[in-house]
Amino acid sequence: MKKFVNDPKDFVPEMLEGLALANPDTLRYVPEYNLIMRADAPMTDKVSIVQGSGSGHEPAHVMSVGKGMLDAACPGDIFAAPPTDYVYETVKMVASPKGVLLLVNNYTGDRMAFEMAQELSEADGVTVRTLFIDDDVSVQDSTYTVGRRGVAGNFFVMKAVGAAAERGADLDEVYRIGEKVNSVTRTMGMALTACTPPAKGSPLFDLPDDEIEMGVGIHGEPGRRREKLRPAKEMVHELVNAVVEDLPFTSGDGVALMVNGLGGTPLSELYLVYGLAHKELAGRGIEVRRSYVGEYCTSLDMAGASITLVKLDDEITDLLEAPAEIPARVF
Amino acid sequence: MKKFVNDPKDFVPEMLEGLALANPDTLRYVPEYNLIMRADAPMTDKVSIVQGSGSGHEPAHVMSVGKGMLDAACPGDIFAAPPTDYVYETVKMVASPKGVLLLVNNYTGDRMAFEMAQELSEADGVTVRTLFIDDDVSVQDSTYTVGRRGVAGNFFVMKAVGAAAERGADLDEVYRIGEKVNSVTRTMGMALTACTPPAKGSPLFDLPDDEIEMGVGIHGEPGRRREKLRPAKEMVHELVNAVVEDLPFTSGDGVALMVNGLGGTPLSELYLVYGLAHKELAGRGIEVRRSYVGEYCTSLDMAGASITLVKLDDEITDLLEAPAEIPARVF
Amino acid sequence: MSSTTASDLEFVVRTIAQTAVDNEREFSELDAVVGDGDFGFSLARGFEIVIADWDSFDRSSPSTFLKKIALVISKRVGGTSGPLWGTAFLRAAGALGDKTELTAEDAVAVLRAAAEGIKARGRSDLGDKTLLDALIPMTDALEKEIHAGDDPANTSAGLARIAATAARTAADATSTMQAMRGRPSYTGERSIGSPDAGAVAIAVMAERIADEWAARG
Amino acid sequence: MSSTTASDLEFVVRTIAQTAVDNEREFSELDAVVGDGDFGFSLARGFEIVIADWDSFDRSSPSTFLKKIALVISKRVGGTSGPLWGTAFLRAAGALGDKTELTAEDAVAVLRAAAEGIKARGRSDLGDKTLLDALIPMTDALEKEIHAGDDPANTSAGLARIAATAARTAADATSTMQAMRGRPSYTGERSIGSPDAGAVAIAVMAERIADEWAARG
Ligand SMILES: Nc1ncnc2c1ncn2[C@@H]1O[C@H](COP(=O)(O)OP(=O)(O)O)[C@@H](O)[C@H]1O
Ligand SMILES: Nc1ncnc2c1ncn2[C@@H]1O[C@H](COP(=O)(O)OP(=O)(O)O)[C@@H](O)[C@H]1O
Ligand SMILES: [Mg+2]
Ligand SMILES: [Mg+2]
Ligand SMILES: [Mg+2]
Ligand SMILES: [Mg+2]
Repeated sequence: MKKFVNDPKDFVPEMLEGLALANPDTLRYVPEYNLIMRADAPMTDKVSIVQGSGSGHEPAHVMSVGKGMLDAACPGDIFAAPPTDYVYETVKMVASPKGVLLLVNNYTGDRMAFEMAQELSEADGVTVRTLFIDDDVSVQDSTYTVGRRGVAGNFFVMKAVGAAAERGADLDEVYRIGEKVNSVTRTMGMALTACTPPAKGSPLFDLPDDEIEMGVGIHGEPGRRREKLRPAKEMVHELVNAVVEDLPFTSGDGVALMVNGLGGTPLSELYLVYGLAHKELAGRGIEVRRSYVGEYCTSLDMAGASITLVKLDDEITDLLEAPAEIPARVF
Repeated sequence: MKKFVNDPKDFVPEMLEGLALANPDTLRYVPEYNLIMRADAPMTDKVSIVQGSGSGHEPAHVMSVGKGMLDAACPGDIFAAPPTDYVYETVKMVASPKGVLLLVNNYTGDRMAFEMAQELSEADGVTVRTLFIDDDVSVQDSTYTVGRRGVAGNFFVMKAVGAAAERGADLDEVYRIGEKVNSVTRTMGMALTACTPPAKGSPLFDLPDDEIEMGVGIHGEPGRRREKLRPAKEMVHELVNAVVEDLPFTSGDGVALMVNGLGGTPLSELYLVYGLAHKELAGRGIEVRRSYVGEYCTSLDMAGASITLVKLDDEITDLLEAPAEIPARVF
Repeated sequence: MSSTTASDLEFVVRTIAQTAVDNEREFSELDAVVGDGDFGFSLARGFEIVIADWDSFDRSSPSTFLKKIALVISKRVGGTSGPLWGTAFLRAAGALGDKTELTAEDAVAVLRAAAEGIKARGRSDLGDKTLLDALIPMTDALEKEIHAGDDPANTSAGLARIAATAARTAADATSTMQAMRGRPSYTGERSIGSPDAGAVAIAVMAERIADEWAARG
Repeated sequence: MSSTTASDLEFVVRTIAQTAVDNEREFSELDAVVGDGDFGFSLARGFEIVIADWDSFDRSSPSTFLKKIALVISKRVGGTSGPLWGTAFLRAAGALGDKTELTAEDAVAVLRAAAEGIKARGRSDLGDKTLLDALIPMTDALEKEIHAGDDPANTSAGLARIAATAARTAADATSTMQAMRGRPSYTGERSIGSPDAGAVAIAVMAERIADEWAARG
C-alpha cells in the first residue's frame, strides 16, 4: 500500500481534522462522533440537512457541509456506515425547530443506522424525515436485495434540498424536492483498478491489467461484470447507454451531465470522457444544460469514473444554480 | 496501461474538446493550435495573460482560463512544451493593445518556445513580456542547469496577475506583481507512484512498492532521492521543512498553504496531509491565512502530493481573494 | 447436565471479543471477496473497547452485563455489523430476564433470541447467506445434543465443541449459496464460490471458545 | 571523391524522418530513464508530417527544401526538441546558400551549421550529454575521412558507414557522462549510467542511413 497515512485507525479522524483546519471560519469538527458541521448550525429558521455514510468517498459528504448544502455530515470509518450513536448525536447537534432531513445512500448498514437514529431522535421530540438515495442503475432492483445503491447522484439531491432549505422551505417541501431529484437521477460507474482501503493495505479486489469492472459500486463492490479494457469511446458508450435507457432519457430532454472521477483518475481523462459522453447525448437529441466534471463521490484511490444524468425542469435547474459555500467546488 | 483513452495521439485534443463542451459560454477551443481561450478575448482594455506548457498537468493550465485568470492557455502534447508556432498563434489571437504577458514554467523547452514566440510577436508589433516561474525547491539552482523548475506554485502567479490585469493594471505592473508572487512562493513535491503517459502505455519510471521519490518533478523527473515509504507525518515533515527553509519562512509570517494532489491521490489523503502540514507550520509560528487543498498541477495519474507556501502581504492577499470564473475551483 | 454460570458467560463474551480483535485482518479479507472489506475493521473497533473497558462493566446480572456489551457495540461499530451485532446482544440480554444462574437451555435461548433479533433487523432469514447460516445451525446442533440426554460428552466443553463443529460445517457450506441480503447480494451469482464473512466469523469464534473451554478443563 | 547530390540529400532527410517515426516508442523509452518520456513522441509528430507532405515540398534548391523541413518541425514538434531540431534544419539550409550540387564537404558544412545552431539555441556544448555528443564526433569523423584523401572506401556509402560508426561509439559513450543541460541535468549524478536519448537517436538515424545507402548500391 502506498498512501499518505499514519496509523490506519486514525485515517478518518486525521482527514477530518485537516478539513476543519482548512476551513476554520465555516466548519466545526466534533471528534467524538466523526462529525463535521456548519459552525453556525443549527439555524432555528431552517430545516437542517444531514448526510452520512462511510468515509472514503471524499469530497462526499464531509466536504459538502456549508451554507446552501449540508448542515452536517457524519461519516463512518472507511466504507462503513456510521454507528447509530454517531447519527443520533449528530441529529441532536443540528436539531432545528423546523425539522431535520436525513439523506442516506441506500445500503443495508446505512438504512439500519439512520432508521434507528430517527427513532431515537423522534423519541426526543425532534421531527425527522429520512430520504434514501438510489441512483445506481448497475444494480437492478429485485425482491431480495435492499434495492439500488446510492452513488454519485446524491450530489444533486444534496444540492437541491440544501438550496431549498436555505430559502426557508419546510420539511415536507424539502423532502418532496429531494425525492423528486432522486427520481430523475441515474448513474453508472466503472473501475479501471481496485481501491486500497488504508486498514486493509492491499487492493480490495484483483483486476487483471487488461480488465475493467463495469457497474462497480463505490465501495469496490463487484459490478455487472468483468470485461476487457476497450477504447474510451466504447466504454463511455456503454455507460451512457445504461443510464439513458434506465429512466429513460429521451430526445428533447434537458439534462445535467456529471462525469465523476472515482479517486485515481486525473482530470485530463475525466474531461476526455466528458467530451465523449456529451457527444453521445447530443447524438440522441438530449441537451446538456449543466455540466459537472471532477470528483464528487470517490472510492478512495480507485481509477475509474461514473456518469450521472439528471433530467432538468425549471425547479431543479433553479435549485442547482443557487449559490453554496462549501469546501468542495460545486458549479 | 489502464486509462480512458482512444488513440493516444488524440488524448490532448479530445480532452480539450471535452473542456470546451463543458464550458460552452465562456471558453473557445482552437484545435489547430491546441488553444483554449476566453470566448470574449482579447479585451482591448486589459493586458492578456497566456500560460503554456506541456499537457498532463490538468487543471493547469487549460482549466484556469476565464475571467480573472488566463485569457488563453496553449498546452503542448503530454509533458512537451508547445511548438513555437502554437505559442505565436496564441499570442496573435489574444493580442491586446495593452500588451500580453506570457507565463512560463521554467524548463528548457518551454523557455525556447516562448522566447522564440515573443521575438516573432514583437516583430509583428505586439508588446510582450515573459515571466518565468520557478518555485520548486527540490532542484537547486546551479551554474549548469536552466535553474529551478516551475511547478504547482504557478497557480498563485496566474491568480495574482489575472486579478491585477482584470482590474486594469498595465503590463509593467502586472509583470511586477507576477515576479513578486513568484519570489515568495516555494514548492516541494513527492511521488508515491510513477505516472503513465498515454502514448508510452507504461509507467514512466519504476518505483518499488516500498519506495517514494522525494522532490519529484511534475513530468516524472527523478527528484532529490529515492527513499523508503514512511508514515505520512514524517514525509510531510520533510516536505514542509524543505519549503520553509528555502525562502526561508519564519515565525510571524502569514502564508497561503496549498496541498496539491499529483493526480492519483484522493482528497481524503490530501486533507490528511493538509492537517499535518498546517500543524507543522503552527508549531513554527507560521500562520496559515489561506488554504488550498485539491488538484492544481498534476502529473497525469501519479500518486503523490506537493506542498506550496506563499508569503502573504496585503497586496498579494487582496489579489488572491479576488473573484475568478474558471472551470477549476480556485477558492 | 452441566450449567452455564455467569463466569462462563463472561468467558464466552471475552473470547468473542478477543477473536474479533485478533482476526481483524482475516475477517476483512473475507469481506473483500464480494463485499467491501471492512467487516473485520468494524467488529474490531467495537470489541477492542469491550476489552479495554472490561472491568468497568456493570455485572449486577448476566442480562445487565450483556446489555452493556450491546451498548458498546452500538456506539462504536459501524456498517451493517453495528446494528446487527448490537441488536443480537440486546436481544440476548432480554432473553435472560433476571436470571443469575444459567443453564445450557438458557444458552440456546440466548442464541435463538440473538438470531431472531438479527432476522428482524436485517429482514433476513436462514438461506440468505449471512451469519445466520452459521448461527442457526450451530444453535440447532446445541439444542439437539442437550435433548439427547446425559451423554458423557455432554459437558460444557463437549457442548462447545459440538457447537463449533456445527458452525464450521455450516459456514463452509455458505460457499455454495447465492447471497440474498447484504452487500454481496448486489453481485448476484458472482457471490457463489466463497463463504460468507459473517458466517465464517461465527465459526471462528465458536472454535476458539471450544478450544479454550477444553483448556480450562 | 564522391559528391552528394540533391537526391542524396532527399534520401538522407527521408531516412531521418522514417527512422523517427519507426522508433517513436524506443526514443521515448530512452527519454523516460532520466527525462520525461516524450522525446520519441515529439519527433514522430513532426516527421510524420514530413513524410505525409513529402511530395508537396518546394524543391527549387536544396536550401529551400531544408527550410521547408525546418518549418514543419518548428510548427509541430514541441518540447525541447522542437526548437532544437527546427533550428538545426534552418541553419543547415543557411549553410547551403544557392548551391544545387552538393559535395561531401558540403555535408560536413551542413552538419557543422546544425550543431552550431543547437549550441546557440540550447546554450550547450560538447560534453553536456546531449545529442551534440553524437552529432559533433560524427561530423569530425566524416571530415577526417574526407581529408584522408581517395581511399577506395571513400564512396558516399563508405562515408555514411564511417559517420554511423562514429555516432554510435559517441552515443554509447554518453552513458558515463553527467547531464549538464536539459531535463536530465536536474537529477545530477543520477543521470550517469544511461545514454542520452538525443545522442542515441542521432546514432540510430546515421546507422539506418548507412545501411540503406549500402543497399542503394
Ligand atoms: N440483512 C442482513 N441480515 C443478516 N446478516 C447480514 C445482512 N447483511 C449483511 N449481513 C452480514 O454482515 C456481514 C457483512 O458485515 P459488514 O461488512 O459490516 O457489512 P457492510 O460493509 O456491507 O455494511 C455479511 O458477511 C453478513 O454475514
Ligand atoms: N540545452 C540543450 N542543448 C542541446 N540538446 C539538448 C538540450 N536539452 C536537451 N537536449 C537534447 O534533447 C533531448 C530531449 O528532448 P525532449 O524530450 O524533446 O526534451 P524535453 O522533454 O526535456 O523538453 C535530450 O536527450 C538531449 O539530447
Ligand atoms: Mg461497509
Ligand atoms: Mg518534455
Ligand atoms: Mg463490509
Ligand atoms: Mg523529453
